[in-house]
Amino acid sequence: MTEPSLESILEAALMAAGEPLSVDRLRGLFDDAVAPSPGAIEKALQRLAEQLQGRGVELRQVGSGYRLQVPEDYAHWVSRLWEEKPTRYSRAVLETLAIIAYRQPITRGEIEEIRGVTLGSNIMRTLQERGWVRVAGHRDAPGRPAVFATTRDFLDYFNLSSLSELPSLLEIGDPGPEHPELDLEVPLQREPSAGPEDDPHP
Amino acid sequence: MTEPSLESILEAALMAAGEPLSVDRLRGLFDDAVAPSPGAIEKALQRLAEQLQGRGVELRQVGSGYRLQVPEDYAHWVSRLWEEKPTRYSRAVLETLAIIAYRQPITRGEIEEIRGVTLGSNIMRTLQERGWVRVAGHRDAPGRPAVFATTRDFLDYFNLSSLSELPSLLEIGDPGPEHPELDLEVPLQREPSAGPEDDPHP
Amino acid sequence: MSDTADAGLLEPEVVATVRGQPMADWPRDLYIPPDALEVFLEAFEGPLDLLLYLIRRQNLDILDIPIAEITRQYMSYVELMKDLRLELAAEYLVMAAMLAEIKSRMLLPRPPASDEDDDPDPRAELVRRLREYEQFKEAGRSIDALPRVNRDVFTGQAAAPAMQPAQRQPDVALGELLAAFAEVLERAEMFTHHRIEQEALSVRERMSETLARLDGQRFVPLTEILQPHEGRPGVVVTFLAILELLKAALIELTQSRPYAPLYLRSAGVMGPSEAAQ
Repeated sequence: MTEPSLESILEAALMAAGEPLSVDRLRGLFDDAVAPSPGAIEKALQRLAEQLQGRGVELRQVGSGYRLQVPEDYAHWVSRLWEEKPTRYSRAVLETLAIIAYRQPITRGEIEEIRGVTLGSNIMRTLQERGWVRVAGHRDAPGRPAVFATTRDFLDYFNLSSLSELPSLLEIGDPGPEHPELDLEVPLQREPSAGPEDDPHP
Repeated sequence: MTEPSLESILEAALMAAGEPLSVDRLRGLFDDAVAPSPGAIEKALQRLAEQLQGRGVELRQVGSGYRLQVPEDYAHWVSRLWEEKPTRYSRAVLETLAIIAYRQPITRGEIEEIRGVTLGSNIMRTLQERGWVRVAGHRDAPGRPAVFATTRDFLDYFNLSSLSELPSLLEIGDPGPEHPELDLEVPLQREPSAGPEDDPHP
Repeated sequence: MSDTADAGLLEPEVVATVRGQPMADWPRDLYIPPDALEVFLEAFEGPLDLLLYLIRRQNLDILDIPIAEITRQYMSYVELMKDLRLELAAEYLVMAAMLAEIKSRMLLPRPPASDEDDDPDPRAELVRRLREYEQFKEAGRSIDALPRVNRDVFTGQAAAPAMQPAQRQPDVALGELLAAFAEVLERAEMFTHHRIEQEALSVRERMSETLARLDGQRFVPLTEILQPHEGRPGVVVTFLAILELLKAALIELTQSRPYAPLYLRSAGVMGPSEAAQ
């Protein structure tokens, strides 16, 4: 092959090193007799930096020399490499979210009444940190309890244009004569596991 | 800034990772809603590979995915970065590795039969500690002997994308200098031979 | 091991004692001085390897092994090995026995009636093993010649950009939400007498929206909340939402005097008396 260019050799070395290399160390890649001058190295590094414009990697001078680095503009994507796998939300979180979605605005006490258990403080925090639930106001009652509602982000996430697009219970196959109030008119799309025939009317 | 191109994003991720990334993992850099298709990722990788032509870095597909690496042409300079000479492996290790690579899954007894000698325990330990060989299962035979196979790390380390890239097993008719260190250079002429054991991909 | 090759030029003297017999000569093909013998032996990976060497040394066709000659040479090597590296010798002795067996079988006259198939050439199995071994010997060499990480190729790595380690949020499907709600309702029905009241979700939504618009201490005129451009259904839904919010004590409705404009304000933010101004 033809002799690679000086800047390609420097790029290769910086790439392989994965750490900053000084001009001296870069000169050490060559036999003494043919080692480029420090000035020639610096010039080649300059050319390399120009070649890398707009690429996923850039040349940067740091304390101990030069190094190749992924520009910060790419942090959004690159950081995903180190993200932990998302854990699943607990049933408590999902139920609470569902109650808030369908019964908003609603106080913590009312949620607890429906679920029949005390609401752990981390549940509401999880939902608020996710940006799906917010405090919508306070009820003029003893203690002035906060009332919770879902947010626009919640609708966006679930691809809904408004709460009225939330599916009715019918969609999971509950014919629900005991809940006629939930009998919203929505075209049905059942999950295969639970059709109405699985749940004979009591 | 303007949105970086897909290939630059992939380049950035491969750079930052410093290890092979599968197409799946590359897709994971994006939110589900905007993740490019596997085909689009492959195409962008192709463009990236073309952009890197003649540079100090190349895109290479190895066992566990794609990685950016310094091409062999640069080893002359780049190896200067490290004082240590890379480990040499004994013939026993290399032959055992070759037998496992071409004949996997294979038991220790079968390896010994081919080599005609008992397999020193340190050989299998070396191969397993390097992460090149693993116990792939047990044969349903008396003693339930372990069967060995090569790993993805083996492919990665030897710059292979799959076992089919292994050099094909030589026909025995091929002349080759035996023990050149013993001053043995004899031209050989043999009948062409081909047996079932010549098949490199059992 | 290039020194062993150069050493082949040395003049041999009495080099070893084998079975009490002083040996003035190494076997014809073994151009190796005594102090290099151990190194030489280590160059072989076993009896098959040695056998291959002998065949190659003699420029013999592997498929046509002259068993008598090979056996003779082999035995002399094994004798040397026994003296030097006893622990190595066992496998070589097995091979020697096998060669001797083949040799003896070939010396025996073949029964005239015997068929070629019934009495295959006793060398066939040896040849098969030698060929197979040689293949993998070569394959080991090919693998050694493959480009290797940190010897021939080097993985590219660049410093990662500054990042906040983001926590990835779990995904939730709408169906999961629905299932969760169904389960809650079922439980509520079973264990409590909580009455799920009938309200269209559009009213619920409007309640939340109205609360959001009343966020803070400001009094908002009722007419600002009821948007005529939403049409009759919109105004009705908003009105129902306001009634629900009043009933739930989430907002206050005030009027400074009869027939004056009605004002809404979110409840519970501050005491009503201080907020009146």
